[in-house]
Amino acid sequence: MLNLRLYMLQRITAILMAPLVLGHLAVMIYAIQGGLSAAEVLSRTQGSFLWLLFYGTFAVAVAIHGAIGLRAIVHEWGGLKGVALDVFMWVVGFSLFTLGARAVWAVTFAKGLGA
Amino acid sequence: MKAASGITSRAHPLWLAYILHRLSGLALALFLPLHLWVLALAMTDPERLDGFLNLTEAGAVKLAEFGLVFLLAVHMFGGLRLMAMEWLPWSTSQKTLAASAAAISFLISLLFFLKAI
Amino acid sequence: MTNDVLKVTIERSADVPDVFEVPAFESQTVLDVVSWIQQNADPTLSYRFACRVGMCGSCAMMVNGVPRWTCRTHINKVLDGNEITIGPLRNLPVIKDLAVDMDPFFDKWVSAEGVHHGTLTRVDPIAPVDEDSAARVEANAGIECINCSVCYAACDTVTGNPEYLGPAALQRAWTLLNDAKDEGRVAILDAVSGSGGCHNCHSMGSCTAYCPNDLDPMSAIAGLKRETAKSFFKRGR
Amino acid sequence: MRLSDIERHDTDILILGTGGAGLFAALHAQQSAPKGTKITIAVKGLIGKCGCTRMVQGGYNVALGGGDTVERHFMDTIQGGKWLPNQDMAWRLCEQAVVRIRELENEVGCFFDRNSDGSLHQKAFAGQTADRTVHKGDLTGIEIINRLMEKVLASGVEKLQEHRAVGLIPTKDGSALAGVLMIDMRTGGFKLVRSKTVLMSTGGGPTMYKYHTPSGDKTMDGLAMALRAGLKLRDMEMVQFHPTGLLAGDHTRMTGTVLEEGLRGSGGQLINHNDQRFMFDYDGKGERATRDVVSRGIYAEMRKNNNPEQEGVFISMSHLGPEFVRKKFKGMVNRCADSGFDLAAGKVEVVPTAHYFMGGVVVDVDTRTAMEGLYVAGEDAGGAHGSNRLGGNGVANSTVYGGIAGDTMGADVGKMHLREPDENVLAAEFARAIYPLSKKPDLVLPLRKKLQDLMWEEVGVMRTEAGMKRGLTGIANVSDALMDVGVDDSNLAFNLTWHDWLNLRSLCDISEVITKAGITRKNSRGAHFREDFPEPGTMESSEFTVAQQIGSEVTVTREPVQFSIVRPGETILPKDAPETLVAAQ
Ligand SMILES: Cc1cc2nc3c(=O)[nH]c(=O)nc-3n(C[C@H](O)[C@H](O)[C@H](O)COP(=O)(O)OP(=O)(O)OC[C@H]3O[C@@H](n4cnc5c(N)ncnc54)[C@H](O)[C@@H]3O)c2cc1C
Ligand code: HEM
Ligand code: SF4
Ligand code: F3S
Ligand code: FES
Repeated sequence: MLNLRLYMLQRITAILMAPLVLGHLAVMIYAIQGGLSAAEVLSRTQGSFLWLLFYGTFAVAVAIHGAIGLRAIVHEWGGLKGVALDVFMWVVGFSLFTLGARAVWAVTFAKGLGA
Repeated sequence: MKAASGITSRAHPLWLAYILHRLSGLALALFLPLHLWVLALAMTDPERLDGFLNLTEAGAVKLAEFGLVFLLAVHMFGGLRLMAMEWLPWSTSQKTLAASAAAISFLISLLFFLKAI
Repeated sequence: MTNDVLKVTIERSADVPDVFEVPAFESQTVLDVVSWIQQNADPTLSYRFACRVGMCGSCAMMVNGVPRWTCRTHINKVLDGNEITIGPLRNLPVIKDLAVDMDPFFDKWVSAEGVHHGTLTRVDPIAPVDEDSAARVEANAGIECINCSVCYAACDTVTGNPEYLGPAALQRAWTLLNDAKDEGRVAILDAVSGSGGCHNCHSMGSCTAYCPNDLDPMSAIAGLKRETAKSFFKRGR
Repeated sequence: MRLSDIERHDTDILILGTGGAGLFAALHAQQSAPKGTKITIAVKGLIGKCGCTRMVQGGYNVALGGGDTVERHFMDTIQGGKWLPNQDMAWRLCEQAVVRIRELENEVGCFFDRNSDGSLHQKAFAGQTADRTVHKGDLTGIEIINRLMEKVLASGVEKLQEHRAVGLIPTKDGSALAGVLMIDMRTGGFKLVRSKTVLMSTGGGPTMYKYHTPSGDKTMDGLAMALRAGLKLRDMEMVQFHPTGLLAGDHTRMTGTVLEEGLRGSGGQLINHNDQRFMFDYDGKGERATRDVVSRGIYAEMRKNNNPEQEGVFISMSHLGPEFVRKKFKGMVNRCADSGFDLAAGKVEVVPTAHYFMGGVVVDVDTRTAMEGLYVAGEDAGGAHGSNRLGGNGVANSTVYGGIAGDTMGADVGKMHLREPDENVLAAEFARAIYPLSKKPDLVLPLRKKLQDLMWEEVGVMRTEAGMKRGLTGIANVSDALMDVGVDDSNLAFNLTWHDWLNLRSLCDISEVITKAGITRKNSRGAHFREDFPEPGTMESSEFTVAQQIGSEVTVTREPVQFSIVRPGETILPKDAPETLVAAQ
């Protein structure tokens, strides 16, 4: 159920994510030393446009990538097809994106926690 | 029994790499909403985020996190392997590539795990 | 192997396995075992074969859960103790017992543009071809496919995705794409880029692992992915 | 099952069989028939996946210059056939092969092996005076049939797969063909397909011998149908044996399958059970002699040995170096290994094996028969090869004449119309096909084995009058016994045992004709060797046999060969032409 366009989108987002994931992992490994705290996380990310870009790209990519990926699985293992399959993909993509965007916003520019 | 023979009859390295990639992708996709939800808490309820993050000290959560990082590593290297296989001019060494990708990802996650303790 | 009797389970269509005791012989293929049952024990057993030497690709079946050409599979190679289970090929509709309808496989072969596109005719001289050229080597790699459907049965993507053209058809498309005599480049790339096209392949490699002729459809499909990706950037589709 | 259950179906051009002949006919008919002509293909197996064209290994004979000429190809064919071929047919074969090979490469998309300069690679089979055989490795047939199959599958012709033709149904006056009765093997139901023109290209197949090479679906159905329809069959005594068939016991279908000619050509040795080479006792060329000579050498050696435990002889390659053998004959080495034999380093037991049938329906050079609306091409048609077919001429013959048949039917179909079948013949053919369903079920296989042993012993590589007479009696016994063997009729869908029965029916009928024709030919030519008449007779007065069933009796007569192009002792090659262009090995 993948045509060339979906395939390319999945690969492009994957390539995009690879360095981001590595970066994320590195930060995690670094951060986890000495335990995690909200303040610690947020102090790093709050107000940083770069982090917004970093995690924002990630959120967009993962939404596209995950949606297409789940689409394949749901088709092959779940037998979903036709319009239902497309609807599924869009719903997943949209939800992933909303969740992601919310989270990224939360850790960067959302108000409520003074630095 | 049937499922078991269904797997054993397919169990060659590339198929295992495929199933690993798929299951890790699936698990990531299922975990991601959770992960994002937790992060979003930062906006609405920072205390709960802290409470949650404190949990990371507990062994079980650590293990779960190790698993997630492992998943991410496995999936990423599996995906890179796949794209290398598809797009780089063909070499017959894909099986070794698959194996080494899995090994590297395992190593990385192990590193993470060791550091975390 | 010192068994004189083989315990053979035949998985007939409606999940009713039949068990037969078949005398063991020194040179005996899976096809011989199936034939023995039909000729001596159960005359109603249906299966298909033609050439009996691995050239026609009509005798493939699932042997202990693995797709194989049965005429060239020595029984000793697949015997589990003295037992063996034989069923109809996966991923194709069963006609009766061990005989499947191969039409979907060939329909897809044709849909993948697996047919020569040429402009030369019988009045033209035969085009010289450099057999050592990279493209020809690539084309020759998959040319000995006997369309036995073993790869098609091995592929789980085919199972889950009825539209998927499958390894053999795509390999044929790749062969043609590399054939200097073929002029169907655009048609082929379009055919393998659709919703059942090469991009559905997850490179699980069962096709290559089980092809009885040691062909490598997985690599052929990778080639198609490469070419279509290139054309994606060039042509925007 | 009742007569009224027969489904009726109409078409314009009906093709039986999908070997080289059938598939080419389908393509050509499409090109030459008027627009809107309906073309239907009916075949006993799956399209392109059954029959022998697919099993062609060595290659395709065609004169493509480099010193070789159509004339030379023709002379080799006539001499190989020991002056028995129909010369006009042989000429057309050689001449059109040149067109067909271009068509295969350019239109159908085949790719044959090349020389380093990019031109087609050609080699010489035994009996040829030029490097003439075009090939794709040693799997030439797969390339030819796969490409043809694709074209035909993509062309949208009507497909009747796993439809077995069981009877030719003529019009009431018997002068023309009305249609063909077939069994839809998948359901067990009957179909009468009426057609304006019908090509029979079911490919003969001498599988009534204990050892045989052809695919399992070939059981002389076409010739048996033609015989019942009263058509003349020629050269029916001419059965070609390939010298090296695999011997692996009578419980495996691998037995009889061919070990390729190239093994002997490149130095393979034949060794008897006393570990001695013997072919030089029979011929100065040793293992490199022609198929018929080597087959007789092996057969004689086997008879000398006369030990049922030590049946065949061995082919040994190991002295050439196992590595070399493994590389050069990869396919053969693998195939032997799959059956548990080591061709590269060990030795493999072999026997002569029935390979090709030179006899067939009498046709004109356009594939027309004496019956209006019926055309015959490929191995089913007699005449082009005479008493012996050169290696590489078989697939050339089926593709050349298949194409011609397609063109001829395409041209004729406009003038023809659907005809009313003779309902009496239809009823008789139907009754014949369902006959075993009313009898008490029993095993068919033992009778087939009996026939195969009999034909091998009495009407095989070497023949005598007494032996063939014993053969006739034996065939009659098997034939009668078969009529007492029934088939369980509880489920007729894909009922192989029913088809085994029908196969054996065809084989019995044609075995009788082979034997009768063999008795009639009182000399030795090509594939037909009479121990009691070892001489070939004078070429000038060459005759071919013609068998025909009148009433229920098969009679065989002889007709003189027309030397329409060249007379024995003469040649159409230029005076100074060298004897052979093949470099001595
Ligand atoms: C192992 C082997 C190797 C050979 N190698 C060579 C070689 O190297 N060079 C060469 O020139 N020749 C070779 N030959 C000979 C060559 O294969 C044949 O001469 C030629 O292919 C015959 O073509 P055909 O179309 O007449 O018949 P086939 O290709 O045999 O086709 C016959 C078709 O008719 C169908 N059929 C049969 N009965 C019925 C029925 N009752 N109803 C409907 N359909 C029916 C069959 O299923 C099949 O599809 C070889 C033969 C064999 C067996
Ligand atoms: C970090 C870098 C990543 C890379 C390089 C990557 C790469 C890939 C590739 C190449 C595929 C295609 C597999 C195929 O067609 O068989 C794929 C599939 C998939 N990915 Fe990722 N991925 C990454 C991250 C993620 C993440 C974070 C998720 C979580 C949502 C994810 C979820 C999936 C899913 C569900 C599939 C479908 C699996 C399948 O079809 O078998 N991936 N990935
Ligand atoms: S690629 Fe191999 S397994 Fe697949 S159809 Fe061709 S020969 Fe059979
Ligand atoms: S098994 Fe199937 S998924 Fe691709 S690599 Fe082969 S076609
Ligand atoms: S019977 Fe032809 S491949 Fe097995």
